[in-house]
Amino acid sequence: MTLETVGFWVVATVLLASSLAVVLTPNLFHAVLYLAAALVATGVVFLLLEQPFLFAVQLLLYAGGVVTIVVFAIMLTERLVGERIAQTSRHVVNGAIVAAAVFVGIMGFLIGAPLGAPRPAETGDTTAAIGRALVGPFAVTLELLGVLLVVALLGALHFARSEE
Amino acid sequence: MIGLPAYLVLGALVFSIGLFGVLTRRNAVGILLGIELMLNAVNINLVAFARFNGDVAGLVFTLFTISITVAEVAVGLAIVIAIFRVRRTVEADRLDLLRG
Amino acid sequence: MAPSVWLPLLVLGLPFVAFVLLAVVAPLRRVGPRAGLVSIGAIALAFGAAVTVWTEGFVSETTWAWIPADGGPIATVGLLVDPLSNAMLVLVTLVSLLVQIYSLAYLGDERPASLGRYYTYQSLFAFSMLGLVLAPGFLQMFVFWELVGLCSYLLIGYWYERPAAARAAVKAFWITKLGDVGFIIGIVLLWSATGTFEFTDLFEKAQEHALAIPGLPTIMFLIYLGAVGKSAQFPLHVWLPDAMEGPTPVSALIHAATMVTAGVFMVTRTEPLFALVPEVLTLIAWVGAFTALLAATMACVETDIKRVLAYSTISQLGYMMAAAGAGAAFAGFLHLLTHGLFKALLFLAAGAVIHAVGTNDIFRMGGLFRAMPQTGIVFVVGTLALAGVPPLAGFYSKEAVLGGVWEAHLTGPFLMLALTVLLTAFYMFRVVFIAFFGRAHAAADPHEAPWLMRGPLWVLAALTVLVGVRMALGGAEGHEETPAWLAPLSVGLALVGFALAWAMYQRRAIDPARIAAALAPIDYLARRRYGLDALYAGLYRGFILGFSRLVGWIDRYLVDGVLNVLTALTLRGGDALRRIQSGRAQDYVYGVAFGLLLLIVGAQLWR
Amino acid sequence: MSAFTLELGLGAVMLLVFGASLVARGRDRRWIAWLATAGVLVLGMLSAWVKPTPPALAGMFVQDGLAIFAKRLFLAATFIGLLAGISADAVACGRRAGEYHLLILSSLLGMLVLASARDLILLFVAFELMSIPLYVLAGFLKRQDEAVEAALKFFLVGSVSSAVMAYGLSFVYGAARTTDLARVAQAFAPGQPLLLLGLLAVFAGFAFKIAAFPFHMWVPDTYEAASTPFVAWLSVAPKAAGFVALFRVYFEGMGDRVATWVPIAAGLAAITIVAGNLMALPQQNTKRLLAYSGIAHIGYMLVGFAAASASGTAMVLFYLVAYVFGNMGAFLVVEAVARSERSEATAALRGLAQRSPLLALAMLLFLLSLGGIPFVAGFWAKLYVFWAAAAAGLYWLVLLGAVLTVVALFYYLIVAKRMYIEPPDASAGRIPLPGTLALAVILCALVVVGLGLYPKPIVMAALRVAAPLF
Repeated sequence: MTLETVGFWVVATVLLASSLAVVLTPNLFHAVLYLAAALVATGVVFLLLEQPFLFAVQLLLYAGGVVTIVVFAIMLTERLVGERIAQTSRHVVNGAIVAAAVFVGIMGFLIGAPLGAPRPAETGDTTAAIGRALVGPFAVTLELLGVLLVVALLGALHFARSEE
Repeated sequence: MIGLPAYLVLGALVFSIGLFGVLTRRNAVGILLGIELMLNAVNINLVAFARFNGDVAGLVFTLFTISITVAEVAVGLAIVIAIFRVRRTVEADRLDLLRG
Repeated sequence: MAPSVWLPLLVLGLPFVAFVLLAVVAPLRRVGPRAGLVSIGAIALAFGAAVTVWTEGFVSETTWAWIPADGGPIATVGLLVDPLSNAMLVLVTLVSLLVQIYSLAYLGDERPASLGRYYTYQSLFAFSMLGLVLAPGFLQMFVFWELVGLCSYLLIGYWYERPAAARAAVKAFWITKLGDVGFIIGIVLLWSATGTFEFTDLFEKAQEHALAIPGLPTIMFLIYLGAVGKSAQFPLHVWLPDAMEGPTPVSALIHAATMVTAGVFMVTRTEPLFALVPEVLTLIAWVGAFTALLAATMACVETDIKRVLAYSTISQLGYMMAAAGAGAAFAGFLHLLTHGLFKALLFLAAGAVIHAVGTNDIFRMGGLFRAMPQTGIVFVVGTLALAGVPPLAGFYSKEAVLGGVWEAHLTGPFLMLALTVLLTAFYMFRVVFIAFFGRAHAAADPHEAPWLMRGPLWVLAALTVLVGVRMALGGAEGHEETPAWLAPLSVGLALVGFALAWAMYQRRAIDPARIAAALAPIDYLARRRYGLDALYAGLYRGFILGFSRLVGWIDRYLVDGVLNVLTALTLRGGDALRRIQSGRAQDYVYGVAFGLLLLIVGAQLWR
Repeated sequence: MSAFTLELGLGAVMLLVFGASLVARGRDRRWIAWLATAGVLVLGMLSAWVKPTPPALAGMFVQDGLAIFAKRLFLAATFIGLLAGISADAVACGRRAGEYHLLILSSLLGMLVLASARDLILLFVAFELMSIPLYVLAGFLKRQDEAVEAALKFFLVGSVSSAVMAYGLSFVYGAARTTDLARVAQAFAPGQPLLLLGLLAVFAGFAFKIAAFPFHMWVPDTYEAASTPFVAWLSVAPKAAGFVALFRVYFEGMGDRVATWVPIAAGLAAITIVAGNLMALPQQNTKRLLAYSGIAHIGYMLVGFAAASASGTAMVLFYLVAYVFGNMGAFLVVEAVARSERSEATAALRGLAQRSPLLALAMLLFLLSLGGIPFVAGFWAKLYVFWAAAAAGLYWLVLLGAVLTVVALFYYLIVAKRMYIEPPDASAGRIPLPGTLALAVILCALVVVGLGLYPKPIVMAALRVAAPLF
């Protein structure tokens, strides 16, 4: 068993455990923290796949950004209502059955897939390649993403603004 | 060596757990967290495929999905706050003025 | 453009111009009678043109490309002018003209605005019906077919404040639509098999035996379904009696003389195609004959004068269809024309009666012949024609139909139709005796209708007689000679029906002296057979009444019921499905999850 | 002219509107709405001169006939939607006029790019750019209970669908080893189950956008609660975009393998037609009724999609044009009536024929078009898709669709009956109709009647642009 194999199993366990915790814990605040853990674990998965740049993005943008926004939102709503917000689940069995069915459905396709090819050796600096792609063929896509982010900001502002 | 299928199964599991959260959570913020997990599974898939295919486009794709997710969450939370202001609840169960 | 093109175009265009004028120029529509004059003027001119077209015997086909596709248009619009359409043009414009004149007095009490609306619809209807008649292809025919259905819907619901009228309008539209679905599917299938909608192309192909496409019987059956709905054939006949909720002139025009015959016209028009599928033709004949008998039995127990006429219309449509099914389309078409005259006459006369006494119930009428002799005379003329008494128009056409069915060796339908001859005479004279000769009701003081209404009645009565006399003089022109025993048989059957009606309803008249004086020998015989009278009555109650009650029950609870149940199930299904729209966001997400599962499972199954 | 003319032009309009909203003062900012409308009108006219160009950006962005056809349709629909919105008081023209129009325009930008995208990443970004503003717009009246609730539902269902779609895209990318759709099509072969799985999940995302059953559930609630001019636009433009993208992803360059989609699309079409029509039956609110009937229409378009042929695609394009104008027109009439009656119930339409005959006539035309009665656009649309499906051998689907048109006519006729047969309240007078709304209704009515009488140009154009896909 190589170090990588051990690492994968550890990370996978952490990721799945914290994911389950996100959807099961009754405390909303804790759920957010578990989400942060799951996102960090995902980042570590990226590291296992030799993508340090994406690990950084995941950590900063995703785990940092998303979790901060969510915490803000929770605190804002809790301040408005003046009490702790708990969260409960509904129809847990139904949800579990449907989610499991979807998983089985996906596995049904995965099992028959020809995926035996081994991992090719890492070639060159992927970070630089990403950068080149972003300003090369994906430049227009990137610009469109910029518009999207501005528009999302505009929309979020519209809702969050309390004046009028 | 861990092969590609392991990563894909991991992704599928996270996706299903996220879906489970979306289906069962009452609190709108909780549902959002479930959606986050589902999108996270997408990223695991993309990076794994990119690495095993030796192709950079998947990594670029990951960057885009991460950014779009953040934008989506921002809008979603703003809607949750707006709904909280008028209805004083974020329990998605109780928001059923519109139906039929 | 040759007159054989522009004259028919004029016939078609005039009502359309009237419609557009009335629809767009609101001030014109709001002053009711003047709007009526616009419409009447247009249809009168169209009638003149139609008569010219008919007497000149124009024949032409003109088409313009309409819907494009790669490699030539897939559909055209145009005019197909031939003896068939020429005769229909005259009938449609004539009855429209008379009905519109008649309506001027009949609906004189309406608010001007709604009278304007009425004439707007009337013009639209005339245009649509003429367009249907002149259609050179299935697609144009279908378009106008739908338009006449729409006009019928609008006119049945003319008195919208009556819930029954609104309900009847919806029912009529919906049930005819059921047939139309078959019609359009048939048309599209025929088109995808042959690549054309044009009648001439299709007939040529039929001639060259190039139409041996698989499933042709199914296709023609689907097309026939359209006729089943429109021409009120069993089991889609249930809408027509209810359609009597509309104003009586509308019933005369649309639900007797013109629109309901569209199905017969269509089958006649496309006869070369139906000739390729004998099994469908046989079905048409059987259904037609059964419809004729069924409707006649129901007419026997109906007390609403308009509904009696409605059942009689269904019955006569059955005759026409049976003739078409027997391969004697010409006879059916002849009956269509003569029936258009005398049924319009009967409806308009019934309208005059209703106008005078204020009720549709024949048992609350009586002795009307004395109060309104002119209406009485024309009603009797119409009744005689419908009963098939020579030398009136109905006799010869019915003769031709019966002959055609006999020639085709369709014994079952023939027997049903022959029995219907008897019943027809019976139920029509039943109305005559009860309403016109029975005990007068003291409360009402009926009087003759104004001239605007009587005029059209006399015109139609005169035509009914004249056409009959013309046929009598012209002999068996145009159709094959019928067996010699047929004429005596059908007249005899009609007489039996008449006698039955007389014995049962007239015998109880309060003024037997006058009737006895007029019909002394028969009265004498009937007195001698007093015992038989009771037997007749017993037979009638036991058999005919029982049978028609049974049929009525089947009609109400099975045919109508099945349709109602279907409607209810559909509505119930809608309500049940609506419940999944629970309003909760997560349930909506379940929708997405189930959808995804559905896709996955579906793909695994079909992979 | 560059391949990006329309997109760049739209960007310029957006900048203009943005600038305008910075300098705007006061409560009435109608002029911003006028600015945006005029901008879209100019772009619409400009699009008449846009010609197909070779693919740009290494094949990611194609400006072919299909893209141009779709873009003209989006621009026309947006123009009419904005025109109708000008007459609205609070939403489109108040203090938030700038945001409102920027959101609509950015969604439009997403649609324009989506019509041209032939790269998975560009496709996804464009799809999200189209969707995210819609969530905000649905809840734009953020003080209203129903509006925010509808926005939340729309958002939750929408983002779950996006997640499913992105998950699918990841498999498509992984199995095809490329994000280039042209090469995805080549890689699509038996023995590639992951690609099939990916395309199925992507299909689910599109099915949400076009609102096929059972992905439709956000539709009625959102339509009922959001402002009507916006709903009129929402009910047509994004769906048209969704269909165009479906054609791109599932048909373009697939060759014989398109047959894979036939059973799936046919099944989805069947349940969508049945569910949409049945659920429309009991509705008392005109907007909900139109929402469900719109779902049924999506089913009919899926019938054309299931034909998986050039003619089927062309017929769906024609159906889209007929549906865009018929449906928008119907919603706008509801808006006119609702503004005067303060009610969106079908009962509010009672006696409309006597109150405002022309408005009632327009509504009747729209309903007849939606119901598929001859002489108006919808008839050809239905006839054409049925024909395409029959040509593909899907007779059972044609039969089912035809039978359910009867059900559809039933509820359309109920509305027509309310307008034409039932009497109005005694006190009710004419419906006041603002000029811009009237113009929008008239435009829709003209197109519906014009296409009904002479569908040739659009049919030919649709056939022309659909042919190269196969």
